[in-house]
Amino acid sequence: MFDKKYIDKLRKSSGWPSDERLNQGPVAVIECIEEIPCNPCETVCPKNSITVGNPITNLPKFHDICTGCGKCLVVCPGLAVFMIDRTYSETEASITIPYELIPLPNKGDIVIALNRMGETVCKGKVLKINSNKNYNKTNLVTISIPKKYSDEVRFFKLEK
Amino acid sequence: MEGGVKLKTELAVIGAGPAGLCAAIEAAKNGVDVTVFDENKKPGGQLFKQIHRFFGSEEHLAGTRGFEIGNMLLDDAKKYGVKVMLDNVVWGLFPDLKIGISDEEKVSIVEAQKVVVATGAIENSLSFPGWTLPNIMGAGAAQTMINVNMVLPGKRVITVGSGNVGLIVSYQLMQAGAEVVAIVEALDHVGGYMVHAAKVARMGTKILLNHTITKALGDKFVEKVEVGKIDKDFNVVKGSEQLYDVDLVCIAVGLRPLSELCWMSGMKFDYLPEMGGFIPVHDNNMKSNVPGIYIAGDVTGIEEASTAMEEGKVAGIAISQALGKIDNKKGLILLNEARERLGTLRLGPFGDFRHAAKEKIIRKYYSY
Amino acid sequence: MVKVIGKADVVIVGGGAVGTSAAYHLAKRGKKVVLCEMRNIASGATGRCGGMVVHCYGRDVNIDKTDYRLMYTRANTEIMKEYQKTFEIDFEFRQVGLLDVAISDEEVEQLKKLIEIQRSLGDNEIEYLDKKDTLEVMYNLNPKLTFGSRWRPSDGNLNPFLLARSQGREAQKLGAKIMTNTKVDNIIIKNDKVEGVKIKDGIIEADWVINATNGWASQLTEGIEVIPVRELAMVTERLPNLPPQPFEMLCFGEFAYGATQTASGNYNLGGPGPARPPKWDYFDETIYADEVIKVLTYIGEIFPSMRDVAIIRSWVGTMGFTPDGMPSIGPMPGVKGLFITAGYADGMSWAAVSGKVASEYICDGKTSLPIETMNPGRFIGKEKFTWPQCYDLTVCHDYLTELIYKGGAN
Amino acid sequence: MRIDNHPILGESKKGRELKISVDGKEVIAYEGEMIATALVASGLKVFRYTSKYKEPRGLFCAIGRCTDCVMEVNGRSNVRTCVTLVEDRMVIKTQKGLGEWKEGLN
Repeated sequence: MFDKKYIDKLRKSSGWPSDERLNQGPVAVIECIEEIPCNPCETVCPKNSITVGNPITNLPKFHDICTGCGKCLVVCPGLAVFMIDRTYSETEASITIPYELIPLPNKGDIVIALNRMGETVCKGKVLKINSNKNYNKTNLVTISIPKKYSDEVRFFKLEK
Repeated sequence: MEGGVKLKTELAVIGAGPAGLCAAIEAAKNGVDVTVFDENKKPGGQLFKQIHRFFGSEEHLAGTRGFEIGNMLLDDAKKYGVKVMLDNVVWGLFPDLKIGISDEEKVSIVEAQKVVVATGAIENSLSFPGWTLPNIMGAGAAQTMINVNMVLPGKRVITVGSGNVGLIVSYQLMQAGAEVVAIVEALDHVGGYMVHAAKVARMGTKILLNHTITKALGDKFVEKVEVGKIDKDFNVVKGSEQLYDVDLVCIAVGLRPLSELCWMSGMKFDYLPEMGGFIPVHDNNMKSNVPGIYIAGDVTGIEEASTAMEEGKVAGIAISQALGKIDNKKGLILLNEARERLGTLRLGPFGDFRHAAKEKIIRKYYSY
Repeated sequence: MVKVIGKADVVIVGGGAVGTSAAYHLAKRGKKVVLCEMRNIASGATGRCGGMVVHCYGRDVNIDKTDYRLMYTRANTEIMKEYQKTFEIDFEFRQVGLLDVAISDEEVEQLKKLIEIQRSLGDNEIEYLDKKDTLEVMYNLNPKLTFGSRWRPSDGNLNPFLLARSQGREAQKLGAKIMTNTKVDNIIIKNDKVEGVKIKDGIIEADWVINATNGWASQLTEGIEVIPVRELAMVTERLPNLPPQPFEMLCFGEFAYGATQTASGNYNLGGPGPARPPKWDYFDETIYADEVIKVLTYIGEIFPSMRDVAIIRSWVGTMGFTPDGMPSIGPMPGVKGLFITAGYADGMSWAAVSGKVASEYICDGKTSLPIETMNPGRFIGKEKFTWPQCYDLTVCHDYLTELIYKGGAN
Repeated sequence: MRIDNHPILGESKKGRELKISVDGKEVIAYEGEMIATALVASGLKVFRYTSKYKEPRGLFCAIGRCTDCVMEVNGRSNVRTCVTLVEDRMVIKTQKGLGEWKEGLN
């Protein structure tokens, strides 16, 4: 269901940043390719880097002026937005995931990084956990993973 | 007592869920004397088990969690002087706008000038061998237990049905600490939004399309469930059956309106399977064919809490107009705004069929 | 020209217990039967009644009524016992006895005298129970309202839906055709001979037509004076082992409140809504709020323990009344091929035997039980009555109200 | 099993602790919650047995509509436990068929 073909479709969708912007630093990646009547991502973006327009079933269009603030990750009812930083280090990228489970991981934990099908991809390290009060219980957890998996990893689970 | 008329009110709203509360608030804002009746101990209906953020746009409070919207409505209801009578069962709605209610001890009658029926819906069940075993329950029931009562009925779950309810409740079961092993879907595609499916898929839940439960096993309660692949004629493919160890099965195969009071008051119906079955018809002011009785929310077609709220507002405004509390000009503006908000919620591949169905309901209303 | 869409030996109008019984008995005799029901099987009086099987209904004191009625109701019970041996669907017929309760000393005297007369007329099964024995049989009666009762062990109750459906099923097995949602607009009669019935899609020709529509009968056949009488009924949640006797409280000689517990455990309660003369004689299945409250209040008085029981459904039932309280069974005078079987206030005690009698008349031209007393034309030419004389229901309410609210019983 | 801490709802706010008896066994409950909640928390799944085929039944709709959760409460059968508040020292019994109805037989 969320196989290679699905990822290609995502890459070509209007919510996906350009490769050029992806290589400049943390940027929001929207994985929303269905015409659902919904536009909080557009409303919350301080930089108008996301536009839905009228009618609100338009797919969200991503403009590369995103500064990586993360507000859209928190507000999306579908938890369909992630923050990816391909420039995190020489060999690694970082991905920030909207996370609404307990227990929260701790900074520095090693976690098992999962793809969109919940399959193990690689190991990851927890870099940051942002549980800002006005995120209304949607925590933002940032983990580092090998750079080549930045389009695949979309979740993680704690090592038992 | 002689036909004990207990209470007179300008507008009686039956059901304190999203539709009922919004109708009450909208009317009370315009000075209507409103009383809401609900059989439950707490108001809010489905809102207080919905801990996810709502879709829609800013005017629909998109991005806000369901139970927070519930609290906002209760605050507004208090602010505008809406009387909410809890623990009040409405057992009868009579054509002469009399309403039979019973609270803890007494049975009595309410007389109203206008009535809104906002009684919501109930979940469908699905029969397969063993379907009556304990811990095979409606997905909404499991949602009530975890999000309202904060108890977890089971740790290893299979959900039947991949509509938004099946997907969201599976996600929320995992938030509550359970493991949803699989979501079984008879069709060849996910019924709800892919973004909801994505949430549970990346957490490891298998979404088995073209599958169904062939039987549930267990002595006193469900212990194992057999899932089989089905062909396009819904026949089980021999040899494809697989056993899963589970202690909870959630059935999410749609809902149907709780329309007993609508039948009783003499409303006319239309049969629309895509909206949940037999649907009481209404005009675009949400007025039913019984004079003075309006309907709003899931009782007149299964949609979501956000559409229920907008339908409630339309009814509330139309009633304020009908009772002469606002002039027609202002009424029309407010009505069009509410219908506009309602319209946007019924766009796109998930909304078009509902928009078409609602058009059919309104056409059918005028055909009577 | 309206087209003929079918031919049958007999067309039966009405899909209740009486109609399906006629269909079964006629099909058993090899007749080609078509039954037309405007809604669904048992959606008229049959599906709305208490399912009581009573052998001597009400308080008849004259000879032609009591033993005549017993002859039919006893035959009816025998036929239903035969049914039970072969019918596929069990219609839950149970002979659990019936109490006819007197709610004042004055009424006890009247009841004792009545029992004496009825016993002398051959009703040897009934007996008088004093207050203690009555409460022994049915212990959730309000002691303050119970003074004594007439007890008949062979009475009972059944599931009226299942009776109609089982008779219908057996009739279908024997070739009868049952057409639901098929309204008969009128019975076609040309120079005093029945030719068939007119329905939406056309005409069904038949040598015989049976009018088994009870409350609606007078709308199809002029002059038979069957009046639909409204009756509010309700059913409670399923209750455990309460005394299962069907119970009937007759107030001061008038029909009033009945209750019976069905085999599945629900208590079926009912009584006439507040007497509203203008509403009595036309067909009105709507429920009115104050009516429900009034009946609920009375039942709460008669059965104090029922007060916290949940009522899960209420509806209006229709009984068919005739001016002399007897049903009308027999050929319609002056019309060849038209058979009437309507006017039942206690249809479950007559349905099975009425079908048999109808089949005998149509097949053999004579019946094993005499039917002259129930000649459907017996009211033609009599002065038009406006009120069912034998059942004056206004009295019943005023009596019970006065008894309950003016300190008669708390 | 109770959810003491929830990622969205936080700590579960419990009322005063009460004690109820379920088929003779003591079960902890909290004021303000439904009977069914306390029973599910204690791990109970079978609420009743049907009259005809004696099959086990439990919670289905949890909103008081389907009556599959009815039990005998303080001698009264057919009580919908999913919408009835718990009271201290309530005596609850798994309902067999239609159960008995003690106080109803005055």
